Amino acid sequence: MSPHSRARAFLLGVSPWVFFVALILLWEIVCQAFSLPAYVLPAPSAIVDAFFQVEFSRWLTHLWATLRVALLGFGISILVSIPIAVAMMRSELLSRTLYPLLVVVQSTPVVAVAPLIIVLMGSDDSSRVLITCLLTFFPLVVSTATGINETPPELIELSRSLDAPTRRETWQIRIPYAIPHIFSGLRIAITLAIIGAVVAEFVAAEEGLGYFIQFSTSFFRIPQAFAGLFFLAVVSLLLFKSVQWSQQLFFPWSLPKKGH
Amino acid sequence: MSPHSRARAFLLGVSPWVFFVALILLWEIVCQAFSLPAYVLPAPSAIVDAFFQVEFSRWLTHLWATLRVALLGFGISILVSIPIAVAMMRSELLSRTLYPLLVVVQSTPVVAVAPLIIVLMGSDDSSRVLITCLLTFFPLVVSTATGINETPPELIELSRSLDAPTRRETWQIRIPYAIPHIFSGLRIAITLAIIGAVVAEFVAAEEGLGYFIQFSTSFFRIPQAFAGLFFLAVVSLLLFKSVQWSQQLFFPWSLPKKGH
Amino acid sequence: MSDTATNRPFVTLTGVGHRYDPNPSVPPAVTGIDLVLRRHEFVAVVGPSGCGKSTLLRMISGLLKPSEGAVSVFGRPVDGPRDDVGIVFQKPTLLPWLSVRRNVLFPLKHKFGRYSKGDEKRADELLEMAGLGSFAEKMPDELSGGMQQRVGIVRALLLNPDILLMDEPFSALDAMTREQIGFDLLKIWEEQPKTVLFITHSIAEAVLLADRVLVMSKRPGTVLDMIEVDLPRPRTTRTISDARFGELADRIRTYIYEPDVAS
Amino acid sequence: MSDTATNRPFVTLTGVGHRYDPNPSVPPAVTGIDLVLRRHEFVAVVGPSGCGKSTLLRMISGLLKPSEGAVSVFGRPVDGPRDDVGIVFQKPTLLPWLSVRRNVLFPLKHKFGRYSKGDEKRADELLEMAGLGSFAEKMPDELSGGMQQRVGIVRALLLNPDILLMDEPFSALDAMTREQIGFDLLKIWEEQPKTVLFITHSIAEAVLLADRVLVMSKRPGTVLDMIEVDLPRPRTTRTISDARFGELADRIRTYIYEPDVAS
Amino acid sequence: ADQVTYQLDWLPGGDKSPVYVGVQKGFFEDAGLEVNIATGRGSADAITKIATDQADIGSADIAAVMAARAQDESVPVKVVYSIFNQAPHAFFTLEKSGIDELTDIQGKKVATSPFTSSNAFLPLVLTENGLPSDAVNLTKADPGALGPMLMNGGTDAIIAWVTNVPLFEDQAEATGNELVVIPWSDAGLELYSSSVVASEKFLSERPDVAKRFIAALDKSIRYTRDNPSEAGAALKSMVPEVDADVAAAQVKATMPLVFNSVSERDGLGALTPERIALTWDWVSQAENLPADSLDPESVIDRSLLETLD
Ligand SMILES: Nc1ncnc2c1ncn2[C@@H]1O[C@H](COP(=O)(O)OP(=O)(O)OP(=O)(O)O)[C@@H](O)[C@H]1O
Ligand SMILES: Nc1ncnc2c1ncn2[C@@H]1O[C@H](COP(=O)(O)OP(=O)(O)OP(=O)(O)O)[C@@H](O)[C@H]1O
Ligand SMILES: Cc1ncc(C[n+]2csc(CCO)c2C)c(N)n1
Ligand SMILES: [Mg+2]
Ligand SMILES: [Mg+2]
Repeated sequence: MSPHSRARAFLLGVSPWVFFVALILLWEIVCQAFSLPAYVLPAPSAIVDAFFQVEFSRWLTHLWATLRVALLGFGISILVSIPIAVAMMRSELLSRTLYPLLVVVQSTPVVAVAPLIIVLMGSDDSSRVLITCLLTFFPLVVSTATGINETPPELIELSRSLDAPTRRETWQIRIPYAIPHIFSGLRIAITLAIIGAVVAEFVAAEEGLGYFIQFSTSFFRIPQAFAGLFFLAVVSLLLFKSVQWSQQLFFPWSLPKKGH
Repeated sequence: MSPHSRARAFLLGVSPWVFFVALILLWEIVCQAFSLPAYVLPAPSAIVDAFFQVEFSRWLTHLWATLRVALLGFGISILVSIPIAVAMMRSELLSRTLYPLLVVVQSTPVVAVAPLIIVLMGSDDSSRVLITCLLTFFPLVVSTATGINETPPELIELSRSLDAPTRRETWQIRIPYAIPHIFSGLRIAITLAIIGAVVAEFVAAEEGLGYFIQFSTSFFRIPQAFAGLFFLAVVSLLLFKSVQWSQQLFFPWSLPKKGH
Repeated sequence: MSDTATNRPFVTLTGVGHRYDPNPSVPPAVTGIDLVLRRHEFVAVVGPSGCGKSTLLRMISGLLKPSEGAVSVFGRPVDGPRDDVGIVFQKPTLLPWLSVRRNVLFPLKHKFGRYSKGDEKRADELLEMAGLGSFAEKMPDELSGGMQQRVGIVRALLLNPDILLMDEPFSALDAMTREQIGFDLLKIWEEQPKTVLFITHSIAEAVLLADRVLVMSKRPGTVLDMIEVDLPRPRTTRTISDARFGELADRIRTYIYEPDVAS
Repeated sequence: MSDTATNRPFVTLTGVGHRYDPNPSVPPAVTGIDLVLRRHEFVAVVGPSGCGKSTLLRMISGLLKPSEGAVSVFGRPVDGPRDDVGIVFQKPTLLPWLSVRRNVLFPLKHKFGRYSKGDEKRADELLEMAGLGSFAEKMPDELSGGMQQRVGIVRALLLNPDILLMDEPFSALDAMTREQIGFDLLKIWEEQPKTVLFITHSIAEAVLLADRVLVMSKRPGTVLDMIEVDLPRPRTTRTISDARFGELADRIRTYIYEPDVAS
Repeated sequence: ADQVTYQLDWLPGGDKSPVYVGVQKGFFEDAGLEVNIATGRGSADAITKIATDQADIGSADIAAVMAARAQDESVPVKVVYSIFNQAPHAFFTLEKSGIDELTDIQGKKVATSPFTSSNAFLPLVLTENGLPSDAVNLTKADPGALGPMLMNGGTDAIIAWVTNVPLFEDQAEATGNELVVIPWSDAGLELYSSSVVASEKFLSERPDVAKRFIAALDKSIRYTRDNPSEAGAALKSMVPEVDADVAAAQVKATMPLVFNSVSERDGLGALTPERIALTWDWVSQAENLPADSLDPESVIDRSLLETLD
């Protein structure tokens, strides 16, 4: 590696952090300069204070509650949406029939049907996971279906000419081809999974970061609510990065080629 | 067109409706058979009754309130996210710096920051539009960026070999190539735009379908709330279809090829 | 493979044609093709670009339904893709996520779900034969265009299919590799007889390899002539200097260059 | 174009090489290429598949940075893509959303943002020349493989570039079209002189068209020889029967078939 | 006319009807005021909007105002008038459950909304009645789910506000059940609740407008008590989605929180120092705030009350 490209790599690695720190500083300065009241927008310093006023074990409890719902919902969504996308790709009838239903489900604000879900499923993890799934599975279906349909026709002909079972056409050609699309769906879905878990906690929960934020807000502990929000953002970012890392690790060929 | 393929086309056209009607009938039967109370799951007949109990002009008021926020948010999101995706594709530095920020913005549950937005921007359309944008722009950025990166390297080389302005490389090669992906993003975003408008109304509004549903729920008028939900679903479906129709109309080449 | 098995009609096309554009004012891509491929026969197809050679191949493979006439194999009508057909496509169609070796083994993996150590050995042998021995572990995008095409050929040979359909398999190869791999193909074909339809743009190659050469007219593609290549087998580099070779090649050249005079 | 302009060094490669794999135990793709293309000279490149011909072309075009040595055009070092270069790629690289005519006009549209009625006429003439006159309104996926490649050639000619780099442009064409389009290319080149680098797998084609033929060794690609083709111009079908033609072709063939004997 | 924006702390309902009555009956107009009503989403939301001058005056739970000021003394709002002199919180149960009085709740399943202020008072009410603070088996679910959970046996009791008794009664009736309400105000919870809150800016810059507003609101509240069905109709005419009869029933259920022994003793709207101190006592314990983190009197502004007759 040349010194020039090493410097570049360093710059690339460092710049997000620099930017982030600059942003936080700007925020602090704006809060101080305009003496914005903390109940409107607390300064980062106030948020950090609030963060450490909550016991760490409490944070972990809330984190775990949110994380397990988000990840479970995310996982179930993947398991559900890929077969649906495959089935819809295989049968136009199914696709035409199911697509409107999926859109309806997707565009129904979960907050509005929450009571129904709670009454039917009880106010425990299961209904929260369901709410998360409702939010996440649609982007996955759409991305997977788009990807599956973009498989080059020559490869489909190759499979047809082998008279291979459709199952293998799907698994050995279409799905791998859809991997870049699936991951673009996964990137969207993982952040929606967190949102789903948080919304679910707004609707029914005793713990979790969403519950914590709303709870703090209802008691006017705005810096504390922001601390929760901040924590949540960090967790989301890590999950999002994990999705990217998994793609790099398991499907390196699916990443766009860097120019020479 | 052969009679066989005409029959097939007819079947394809009709099947979603048959399915839909069957679903409604099943729902009605389940409600009657288990005599589910209307405040848990109202029967379709009760929902229809409730629908007609609300004046049509009120429906239009609510519809217009939601629609204008959703469409404005959707439009602004498109205008914002495509340049962002293009810029991020062009500069790795920008991409590395901006991506985490976008993820943070996206994964912050809008429901939790909505009150802040309302306080900062006032509880009028502008803040609801912003909330909608926050929800919709991320899928658009992710899809557009994925699509732009998938442009075959040969075409990029063609452009490079012409020493054409980057602007044209972007507009005449990369963006057209990303069209299938952009539309997959648009399909996700349009339903999220509706959700965004509704969520915004849950946080602050005096009219709109989301407000209507929330209001009906606060009075435990569940059939009326479901009538609102149903109306909302129809609107979403139409918007979703419009996205598909625009793709068919303006970018027919971007649709997957049907087998011979 | 008994000798009685050869010389029998194996693939039969009667009045076969295809039109991509339903608009009747546009001529069909190919039309009125009557053709019989005998069992274990090597037939080359030549004709101007765009005359419908690939279309014909796709109809024989069952990938494309003829819009007129019918194709049958061994007396049974072809109404879908057959599994005893190996195809080399005009574009290399490798899977970008598989190494070269796994791409070659893909038909087995795809058809049967698995392959044996023996299959791997055979794949390596075939790759060696195609001059790709040291590239087995590379990914397709690390190969040159010609190498990718060679991988596609090796892949089609792996399954040792009854019918081998090849769409300009050698066009991306250099002259030496091309001649070499042509003879290799003949050797394989003689050891493990199969019915071959071989599309090429090289008249010399067609005459050198085939039992018969199908000459197609320009669009709409029809059969101009079917030329029996009565050169002795095995064919070698010496065949090229045979006077009969020049004669046959010239006859075909006349069709292609001056179709009106020839017919 | 005055005669003094020709015969001058135009493109200069000194010790040029490229390795894709930074691992030093893997040999580079090409190495130690010293090469001078004179202004308005037609140079053909032949060599085994995978020897680095496309890599060489990409380095001259400025699309690929050499990892050793340097390329310069007209004395100025090449450090990025140049706009006076027309490239025909080995794979057809048409834009699926544009009709054939618009694909041909694309370089103008792309470089300058617009094109004139005159350009359209020229595009149609070139398409006519390539035998695609009636396909101008079709979409790329309605063309056969060979036709797509011809569209790519026509596209590269449209801008009438100073330097024309062609990567096996004719390999998907039938023999007749191939010869025809080769002579058409020569006619255009004689009317509007340009420096041409022409990669081909056909030794006959190389000798028939070029002023000089660059023969490359197999990987890692180096220059085996540079053969002056002292056949009179204009070249015609008759050139092929020239005894000197056979001699030159044989000499190149020896390099390719028996590199050890030749060198 | 002077413009006044009145901020509700929740969606319109029978319990919020007085301000609508004031508009419909012209009480505000008579006082030279043009009142704009904005809906809210909880007390914290209403307080923030009033504090940031998006509204001049509005309703919010005094407990929320105290909690806000205890944590950030700069929040520029003051409580100027008491609407509910009694706590609205209550256990709702079905007759068949056998829960007749508060102490019967021990060991039972109780469902509550996740973010209602009731949850904070629950342990205090339980200990006040000699029960351990964790005497009930609590689950938290969306307010919309509470009724159905109670009716289908998913829970033994729920926590809700007595203002909503008519809504739950409807649900009970639909399933052939009899609703039993156990208000916490009968079980020792003595405090102010929903109050009128004004921004300090409004009070200092437009004191006269504020005075006229409170006078007209006071009049509206009295009128509402006397004419519940007219109040329902007034609400309906401004918020068409409302069912006037249900709203009227809500008015009737709400009025005992406004007109009761406390209001008879101290006067309507009054904010007595004793009861303010008592309220802070409850609130500080409920929300884990140090008793000295707030002088409860500092959130009160009695200047408007003093001008009422
Ligand atoms: N992107 C790449 N990554 C790694 N190796 C590459 C890459 N592209 C080409 N190579 C290797 O470089 C060598 C030269 O490739 P190149 O494409 O230049 O050959 P070529 O002479 O054009 O072959 P052909 O006649 O088959 O097109 C080959 O051995 C190939 O495996
Ligand atoms: N998908 C398609 N849609 C419409 N027309 C098509 C399609 N595919 C091929 N054609 C047309 O059918 C004709 C025959 O095409 P085909 O690919 O069979 O030719 P070919 O003989 O294989 O040509 P080449 O030698 O160039 O590969 C061409 O004129 C082409 O334009
Ligand atoms: C000031 C005020 N804030 C919130 C609510 C909302 N709320 C809290 S509990 C509950 C369930 C029904 O009792 C509802 C709707 C309200 N009503 N009034
Ligand atoms: Mg073809
Ligand atoms: Mg090459």
